[in-house]
Amino acid sequence: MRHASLVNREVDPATVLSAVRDSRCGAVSMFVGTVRDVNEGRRVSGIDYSAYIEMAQAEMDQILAEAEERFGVRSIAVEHRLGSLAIGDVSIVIAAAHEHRSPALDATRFVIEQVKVRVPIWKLEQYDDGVSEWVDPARHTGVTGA
Amino acid sequence: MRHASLVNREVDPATVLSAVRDSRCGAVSMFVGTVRDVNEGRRVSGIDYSAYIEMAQAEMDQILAEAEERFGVRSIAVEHRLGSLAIGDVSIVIAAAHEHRSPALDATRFVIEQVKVRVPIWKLEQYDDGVSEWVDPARHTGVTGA
Amino acid sequence: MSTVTVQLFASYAESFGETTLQISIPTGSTVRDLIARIRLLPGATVLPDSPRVAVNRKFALPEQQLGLGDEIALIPPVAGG
Amino acid sequence: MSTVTVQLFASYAESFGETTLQISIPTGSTVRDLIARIRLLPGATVLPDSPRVAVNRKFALPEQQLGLGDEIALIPPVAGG
Repeated sequence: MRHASLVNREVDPATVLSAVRDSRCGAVSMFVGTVRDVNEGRRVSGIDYSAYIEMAQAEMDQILAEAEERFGVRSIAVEHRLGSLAIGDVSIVIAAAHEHRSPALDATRFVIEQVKVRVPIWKLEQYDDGVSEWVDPARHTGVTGA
Repeated sequence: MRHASLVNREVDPATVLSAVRDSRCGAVSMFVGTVRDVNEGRRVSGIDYSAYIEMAQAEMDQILAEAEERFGVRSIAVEHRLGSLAIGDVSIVIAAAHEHRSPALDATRFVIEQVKVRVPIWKLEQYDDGVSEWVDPARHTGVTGA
Repeated sequence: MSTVTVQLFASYAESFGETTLQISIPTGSTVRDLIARIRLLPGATVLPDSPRVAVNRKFALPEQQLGLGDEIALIPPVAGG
Repeated sequence: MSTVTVQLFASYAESFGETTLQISIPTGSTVRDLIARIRLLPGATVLPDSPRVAVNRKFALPEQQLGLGDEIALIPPVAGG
């Protein structure tokens, strides 16, 4: 099972987890990204996520295919939410299942790292003072975002 | 939040995930271990988990404290189920929340690796042919279990 | 000469005030040539030294030649996850 | 001499046919001394070269001295997770 999607509704980690579970697999690793209340020292009130949807879909499909190839995961999924998210809302869920723990954990890390560098998705961060700004991870100290 | 427990009921990943979520944290990493249908080439029908409960609790508490110290996670939890588990049942859930993804992922891996080597829990594996055997990870090729 | 359509997103769309640009370039132009033309437009100050360009939904190298009917987009710094 | 109670679990409990052992050892004995005594019992073939011992719910080194009232357990190879 390989499943990548961009959605305009809430992402439910439990649903994604169920989708990758498999009786052949002893290990499922999951990553859940959520909207933080503070980024780079500024109080955040919400984030608008937008994407070049067709390319983002293609890149996410490709990343999962690479993860399967590299780590031999039995099933792997990523769901990314778009639109207006509030503090605490889930923006992304990644889940990977393997017979053994190490490849499951490695695959999850691989997918989130790859998403961060090559999937065309953007964040317009809204601050408590009414200002909003496009997030550019490279402009900061490398610690922006999850 | 730091929470370690041994339970005699089903472990629900979604509940553990909710317990560690925190608006200061952009990243939650989770590991879910389940009972596989095949181990070392033999068809498994179920596993009985038992423990030296008082020490297992103390070791799990200690492992989480070490994970907090090493990775700075905001909240971290582990739940391990004991008793008779069937194929696909969840045996362990680990979840760690941090502002950023890397320490959350590192902490999860640290906890599962430590649980595997120092928490006094044992598996009596039941096979389809009616035989049962105590699992000794060191006796095999190092790939036993999740 | 031919005219290509370039999709813009996020901070780039904001800076150029458009979600697409129509750019006239000689046949056989590369991604690098296209960027050089785009730099002449108002709003181009938003572009970094080496802006990422996608052709047909894949990141393209500067020397890649553009063809008729290619789907072209300028990709601002990504921030998914 | 004093008598200590040693808890057994899993494969060890099965091999010794007991969940606890009562062992008489001289005052000042160490974990290593205790293991040497236990090796004399039927069922001890299950023990590896260096069995892990917990004293007061912590893994103990072979040279650790045992005290009155210590909670002692032999720990078979663990397989949690």
